[in-house]
Amino acid sequence: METLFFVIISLVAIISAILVITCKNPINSALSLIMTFFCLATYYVMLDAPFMAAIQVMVYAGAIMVLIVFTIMLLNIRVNATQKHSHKVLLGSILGIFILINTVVLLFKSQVSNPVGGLTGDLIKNLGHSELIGREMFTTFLLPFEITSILLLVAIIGSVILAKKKI
Amino acid sequence: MSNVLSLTTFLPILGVLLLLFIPKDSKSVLRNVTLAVTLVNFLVSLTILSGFQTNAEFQFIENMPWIAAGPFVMRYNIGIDGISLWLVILTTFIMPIAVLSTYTAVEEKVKEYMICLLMLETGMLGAFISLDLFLFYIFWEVMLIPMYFMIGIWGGKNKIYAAVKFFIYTMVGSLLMLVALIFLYFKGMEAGITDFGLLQFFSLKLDMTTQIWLFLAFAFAFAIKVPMFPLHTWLPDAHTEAPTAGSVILAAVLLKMGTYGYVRFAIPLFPDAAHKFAPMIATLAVIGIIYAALVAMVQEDVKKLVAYSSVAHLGFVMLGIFAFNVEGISGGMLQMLNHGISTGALFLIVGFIYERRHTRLITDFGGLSKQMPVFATIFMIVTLSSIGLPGTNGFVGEFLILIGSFESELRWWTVVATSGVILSAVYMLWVFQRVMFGELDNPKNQKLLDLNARELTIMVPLIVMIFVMGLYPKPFIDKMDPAVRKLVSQMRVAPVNAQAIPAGLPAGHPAMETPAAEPSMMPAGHPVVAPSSDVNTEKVVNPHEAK
Amino acid sequence: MFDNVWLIPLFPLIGFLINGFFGKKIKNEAVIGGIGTLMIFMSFIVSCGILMQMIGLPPEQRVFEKVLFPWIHCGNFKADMAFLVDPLSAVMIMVVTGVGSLIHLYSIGYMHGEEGFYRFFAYLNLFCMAMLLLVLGNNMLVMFIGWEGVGLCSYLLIGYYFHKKSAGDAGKKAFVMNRVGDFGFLLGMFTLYWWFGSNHNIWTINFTEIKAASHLLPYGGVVTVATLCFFVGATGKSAQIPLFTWLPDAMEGPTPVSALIHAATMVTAGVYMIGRMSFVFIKSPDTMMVVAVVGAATAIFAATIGTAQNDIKRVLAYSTVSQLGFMFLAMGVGAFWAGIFHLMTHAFFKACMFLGSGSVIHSMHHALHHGHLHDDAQDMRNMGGLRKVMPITFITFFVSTLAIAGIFPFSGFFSKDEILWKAFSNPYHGNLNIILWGTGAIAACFTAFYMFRLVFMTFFGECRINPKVKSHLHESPLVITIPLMVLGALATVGGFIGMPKVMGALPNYLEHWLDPVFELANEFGTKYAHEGGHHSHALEWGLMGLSIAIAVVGIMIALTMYVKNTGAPARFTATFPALHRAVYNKWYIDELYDFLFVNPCKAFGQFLWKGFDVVVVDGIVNGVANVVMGFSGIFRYMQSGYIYNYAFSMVLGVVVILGYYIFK
Amino acid sequence: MDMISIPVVNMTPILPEIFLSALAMVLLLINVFGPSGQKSYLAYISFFGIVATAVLVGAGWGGHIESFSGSVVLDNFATFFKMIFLLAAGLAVLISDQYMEREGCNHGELYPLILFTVVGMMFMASGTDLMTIFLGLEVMSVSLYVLAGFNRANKKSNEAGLKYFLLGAFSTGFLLYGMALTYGATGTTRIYKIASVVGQMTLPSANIMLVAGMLLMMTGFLFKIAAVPFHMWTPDVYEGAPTPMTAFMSAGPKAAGFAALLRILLVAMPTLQVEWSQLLWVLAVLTMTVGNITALRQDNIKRMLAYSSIAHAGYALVGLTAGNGTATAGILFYMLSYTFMNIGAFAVIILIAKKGETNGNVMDFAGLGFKRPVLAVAMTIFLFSLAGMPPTAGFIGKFYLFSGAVQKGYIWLAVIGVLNSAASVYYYLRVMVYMYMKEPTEEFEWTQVTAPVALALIIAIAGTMIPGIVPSIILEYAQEAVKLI
Amino acid sequence: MENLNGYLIVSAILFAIGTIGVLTRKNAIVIFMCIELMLNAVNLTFISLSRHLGHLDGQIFVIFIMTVAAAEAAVGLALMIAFYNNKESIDVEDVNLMKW
Repeated sequence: METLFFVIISLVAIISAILVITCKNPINSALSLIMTFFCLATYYVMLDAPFMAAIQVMVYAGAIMVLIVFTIMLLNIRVNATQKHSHKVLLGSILGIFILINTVVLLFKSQVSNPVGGLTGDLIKNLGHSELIGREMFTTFLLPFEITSILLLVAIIGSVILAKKKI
Repeated sequence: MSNVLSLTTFLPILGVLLLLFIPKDSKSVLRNVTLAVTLVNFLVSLTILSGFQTNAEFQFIENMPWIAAGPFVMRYNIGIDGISLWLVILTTFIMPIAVLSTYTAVEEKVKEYMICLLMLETGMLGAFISLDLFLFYIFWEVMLIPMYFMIGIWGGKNKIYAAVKFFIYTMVGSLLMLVALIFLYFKGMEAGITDFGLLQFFSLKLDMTTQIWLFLAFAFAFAIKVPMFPLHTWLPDAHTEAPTAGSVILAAVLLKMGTYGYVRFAIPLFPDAAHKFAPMIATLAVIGIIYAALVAMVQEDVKKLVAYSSVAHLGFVMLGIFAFNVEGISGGMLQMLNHGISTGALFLIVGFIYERRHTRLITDFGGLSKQMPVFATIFMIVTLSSIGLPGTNGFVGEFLILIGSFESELRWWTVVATSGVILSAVYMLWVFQRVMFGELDNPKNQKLLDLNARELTIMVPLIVMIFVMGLYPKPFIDKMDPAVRKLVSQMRVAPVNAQAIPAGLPAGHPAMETPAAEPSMMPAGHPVVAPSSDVNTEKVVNPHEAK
Repeated sequence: MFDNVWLIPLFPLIGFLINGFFGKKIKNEAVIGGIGTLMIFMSFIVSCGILMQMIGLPPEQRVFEKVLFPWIHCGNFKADMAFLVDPLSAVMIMVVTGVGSLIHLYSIGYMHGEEGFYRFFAYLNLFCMAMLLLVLGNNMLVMFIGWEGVGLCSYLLIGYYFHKKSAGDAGKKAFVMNRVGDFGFLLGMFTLYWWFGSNHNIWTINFTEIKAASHLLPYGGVVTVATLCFFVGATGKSAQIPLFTWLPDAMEGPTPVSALIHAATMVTAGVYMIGRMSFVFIKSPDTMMVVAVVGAATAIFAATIGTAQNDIKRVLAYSTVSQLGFMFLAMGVGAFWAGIFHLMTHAFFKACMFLGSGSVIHSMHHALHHGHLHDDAQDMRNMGGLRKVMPITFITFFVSTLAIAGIFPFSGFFSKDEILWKAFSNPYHGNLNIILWGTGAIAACFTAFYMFRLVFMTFFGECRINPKVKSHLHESPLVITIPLMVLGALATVGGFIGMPKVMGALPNYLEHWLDPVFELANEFGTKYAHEGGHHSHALEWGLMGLSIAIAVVGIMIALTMYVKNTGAPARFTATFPALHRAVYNKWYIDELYDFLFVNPCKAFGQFLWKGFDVVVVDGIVNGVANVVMGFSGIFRYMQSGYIYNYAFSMVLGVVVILGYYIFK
Repeated sequence: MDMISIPVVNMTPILPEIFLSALAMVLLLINVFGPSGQKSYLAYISFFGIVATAVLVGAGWGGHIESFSGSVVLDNFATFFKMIFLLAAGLAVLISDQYMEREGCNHGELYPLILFTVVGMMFMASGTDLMTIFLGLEVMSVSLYVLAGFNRANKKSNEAGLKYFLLGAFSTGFLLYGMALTYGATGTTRIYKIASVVGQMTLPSANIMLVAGMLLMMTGFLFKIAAVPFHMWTPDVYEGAPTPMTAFMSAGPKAAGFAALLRILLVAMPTLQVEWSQLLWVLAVLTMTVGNITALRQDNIKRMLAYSSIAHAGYALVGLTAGNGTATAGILFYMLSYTFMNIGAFAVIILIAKKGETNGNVMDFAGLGFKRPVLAVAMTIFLFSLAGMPPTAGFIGKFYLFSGAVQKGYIWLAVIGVLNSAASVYYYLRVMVYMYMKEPTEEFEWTQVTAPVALALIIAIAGTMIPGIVPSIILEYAQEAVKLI
Repeated sequence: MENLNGYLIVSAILFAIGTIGVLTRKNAIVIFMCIELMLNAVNLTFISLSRHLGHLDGQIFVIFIMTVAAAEAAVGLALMIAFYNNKESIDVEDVNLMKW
């Protein structure tokens, strides 16, 4: 049952991902991408990471994609005419397929590390995913967390500098 | 006076500092100051000469810590022996002459020119006195820079091509040498050597394969500088384009770096490989002698002709060095000095007529003897010195080289090389004839003035030296003799390969007396004799990688 | 006196320095010429002193070495600036300084008014110094200084009229050909030095030391190699086949130069050198044979050319070559003393003839100059009948001609006859002897013919000079004729010091005198001498007569062709045009050399430069640079500016890298 | 549900970062509330702030403090690199003012952004957790995207920013995938833990997941240091970005990339050296060769220096391939000297160029040697140092890099390196040919050298020459710094 | 977790698709979306690995990646707007001023 569900979700995710790169209209690509993000959120739930699923939807589908769509609208980009460089597409696709082959072979050959942590589905259900994440984030990963604040600040300054009409 | 060597080497740099404060436009002040600096430097170097003890040891040693980082220890380690002594003196001797020759030749950018000259002097002297391989390399490279600018800025029509060619050609060789140098150091470290000091490396025993590779790298770098056939093509270009003083220095001193490199580094460091390659190098040297002579014969540009004659002369030097005996090496050393003097003088002579006529094509001249008798006389003497007429300096060197190489296994090479004696007469006399003899039919030549006092002043010391060294070379040979003998003993490590007995000679008598064969193939990493005591090691570095 | 031997070369050196440095300022020809002459004369006096002293000593004490200063001491090699005085060098210094003084004196008159008068005397003095070094050197290297020094002076003096292209060319040719010889000299020296050093640990180039060790030398083998090398040196200096072509060209120089350098002294240096090393040469029968054959061949070869030349000095030049051939023949047959003897007598009569021709030319030139004519002052076809206007010149010249033709009792007779006799009777060459002798005899015949042809064309018959200027012909001044007279006298009587034993009128002074020098050589020579050498006196007498007869035949032919029947030469030419052309053009040897050596060298040089140096070597260098630059262009255009291309490159990199590690 | 108690942490290791961030924020405020118009004072403030930070960093020399539960470490290695970053930033700040003023984009935000970049780089150098390193990298990258496109009005700058951004983000994808794989293979993101896990593996190279993770991570950093084939962005971005930022970018991020690479390869995965040195061998050769050869034909001097910067990355990769003490110390030394000489060269370019980024071709240097001798001499020194001529720092750096390779037995690599170095001489000489051996084509325009640029030039010359003559003063520290890896 | 490989392969596929998109599309925004797709693929890898390892670090990493993605989106879109202002296009083929 779960496997079937996984397969269906996977198919949806992959198809919508393919749509992202094939749709002529960027808006359509963006919508397909949102679809993929939802599929991923579904996976996260299946992987006992509900908090991640939540922020996937909120941050990605919600914030980032809105930003992108907004930009597309703002720039009012024309739908592209026909792809002129078919060889480019061909080569790109071949290379992408090579990447895929590489990665898949790699994954089949690789030995994943044995479980190192005591995290189980039960534990997550008992304590709550958010709490576990929060605990980690504010103790062990305090520094990276702080760095993100600088990162965001930089992003803000940067986008202001770059995009504001008059500085 | 313990650091008189440093003083000699860096005095020109002080001169540069002095020049910086002299305004650009006071050209004569700039010239005179430079001349004064070089003259003072010459005098200082004479104190080295007078203080030099005739023995095989390095003298005037200064040895101070310089760099010690990682596995490397480089020291400011300088000193001279009989071999480098004369080259140092030659350098300081040629410099005032070169400076004096620029008084009217260089009218533009005088200040920069003088700075280049002085920096060049430091570079050259530094290379001759370095006893630390790394230090040597630094000076070796530093020399390139001022020379590059001299050719490139004050050169002739095709100056940029020549300058860049000169620089890159030399650079390729020396960079390979750098790799070899590093490799050698690590080899030495395995055997307990503590720094880049040259003397320690002399006692290093390397296996044959290593020696061959290292020798090739060193030899390549030096061969470019010498320059040996077929790596010589930068030289005619560089010489033709360089201003007179540049050509003089290039010929008189810079080319000696290559041959000096063989004598000081490539051969004593890798004696077995040197022996192995001696026939090959001798072959190239001999080809160079004949080849350059033939090419010189058909040149149309006097300066290019002289440049090719340099190639031939240095072929002799190489042949002498690779004879591996006292006569050959002494001859080679003498020939270096001789070539410095006579080819330097030839370039000055070419410079004189170039300044007057702004052409160097042989066909533009003819019959100058009539108009310029003093010039003709001097040209004649220098020509004779260049073709090695007995009584002039050129002969002594050439003769010792030939007799030395004839004694060694390079007998047949010598026979061919000796025929270079004929060819040199052909091309030098031919050019002399075409320039100085014949009808004075070119109206432009009919108003030429003979040498003026300054030009005479330039030439007289050279002429004097031509005869002094030709008639009484004893002091020169005596001073270098112990060092040369030591060098020869260093080379004798390897068994002499006595295969080259000329077939035309009777086989009944014992041929070369080959020294008893010693085992040349030392096992790799064979421990070396402890570093000599005169090198005070301040910091002992763990030879093994600290990691 | 021996101790002062160094003064001998010193005086001319001083003369050279004075005239060279200050000659231009002095200007006064008398002073310049006086200094030059005085200096060489002082040397002559010192030489005389040495000779006197030597005569007073017993033969075994007649060798003296004087070391001036150490010159090149390096490793095993040692060469001092040192002089060797022995009977041989004593003879030579006498000849050099004696003849030299006379020629200097002569030059004062001959060179009068020439531009660069001081230069001439400076060079002449320098030459004398070099020549004296050559003969006095006690080792090969000092000899070599002189050897090259005389070559240099020869170059300078041939090129004295440097504004003439032909003079410059001739000087260069002389120097280069000499250098070819020097090449051989050096190799010979190296071989001997190396052989002694490596086999017997005797590292020397000193003549006396080599002589002392010469018993160690093997017969043949290495000695053949060394001596052949030395002989190459000798052929260069002494203008023997194949290196003789420079000497006729060398006549471009002023006539005194031809007399001194190209007749009396320098060109005989090769002979002297073989004499000096006779004890080595004799150890190689092959070399001896080569020397003899080359000598004989040169003698006859040059003689044939001499018959067809019209330039008075060229005839003399070929005659010199021919006579030098005789000297080498003498050396080659082991008659060393005879070679030296002929050297000496030749110095007298040939110098006399050159100076005489100079006197003629001087006079001709003067006359032609007066008439503003541009006829060739040296062409015999312009001369004729000069005996009347120039009696002294004629007499001395005629005497010398008789000497060279080998007419008894003039000096040339004795020396030439001795050579021919030895060629016939020597114990070394077996059956070859008769050929050597025959060649020599025919050459002698030719000699007599062309010399008398010269005399007849110049001094007899009608005067063919432009009649306008005929009256301007006159005898030369005393300063010119005095040397002529002295030399003429010597040419007449000089032969008596070497009178053959069979004549018995006088003891053979010269042979005895030179005995200590050649003793060893003769001793070695007996080792391989063939049977024979015992010839009857009657045979000797007979041959002697025969040789005179041959000379007379030559003279008679000349007389017939050029005095009696003046149309004969033209007929002869018409009959054998090819032969005449060949002889007239010196058998096309110059052209042959141009074709064989000079042009190929130049062409090869051109090829090496334009073809190899520029195209191949630089081509490779620049080719590498161009290839790199080409790659630069390619790499550059890979940088297309498009983001997806850049991304493509990155992904490609990742794929390849990952693929390599995954699938390896 | 108990409270999350934020642990007491030792702030010492990140004091400089905190100081700099604070400074940057203060600058932002000053920029907004301070006097408008002339912004030069911001440059001065940031310069002195950088100097102060440098003092702060320097004070930490010799210590070894891990903090933030293994996220960050204070060691000599990090300290050394931080100094390089500060130096690069300091010089960049000094040369920015004049340029930005001329180009009309002297916005006050520039300086805080530079400072934030430095903060990011510092985290890259001192981070011992893949997350820290990654975030440091991103802080740096995002700031650099902005800095590259800082001159909004200039199309080239714009394009440079966009290109850099797209390709940078793309490479981040690979980097992250690599980190993910590494995480999967080792179960941790902590450098030291990775090291111990990898160390315990009997045959680490057999675990392809680990190797692939490492390779992909390397890809990300190789992009930053502009190694072939991840170098394509470099010339375009360097050409388009405002020159001071190009200078900064060529020195700082490259050094940061090497810091991260060194830390990851040598600390976390030393046992995998067989694997990564193979790759680096090839890449080093490619990088040097492509960089040098392409540079031969460049006329735009910024572009030429960009290719040269690729080549220099190649030289440093030679050292990384060897990975021994000599070579790594060489890398450190080289990065430092490269900072001096490259920024120095760019400073001269700024002075020669005219408004709108014109006059930036090699030909425009014609006649400089005698019109402006001091500038020309400065440029000459920098170029010779870049070419690796003694007695400059560039030579010593190369010497140690190649020595390391030789010591490790990579002789052919060293040979290829020096041959490349010889080829590179050509294009450096070309500039000098124009400066000294050609006459100026048009009337020469005199640009005033302002005090900050002059100061930068002096520092750069001193930093190029002094370590060239007495390299020990730097090398000893570099040696110390790499010991702790 | 026996299905780990499934997740990893899906994420690999997504990653590859993202790569193809970057290589083939011309619109800068679409390219950026493809990059986002790649990042998401990585996120999936992280989370599935984190689940497998029983270890939260991977998930924390994902949070940071999301932050970075957001920051990059902000800056990137700003750059595109600036570019658009200059060129009236965000086609990467128009990013062609600098080459060779």
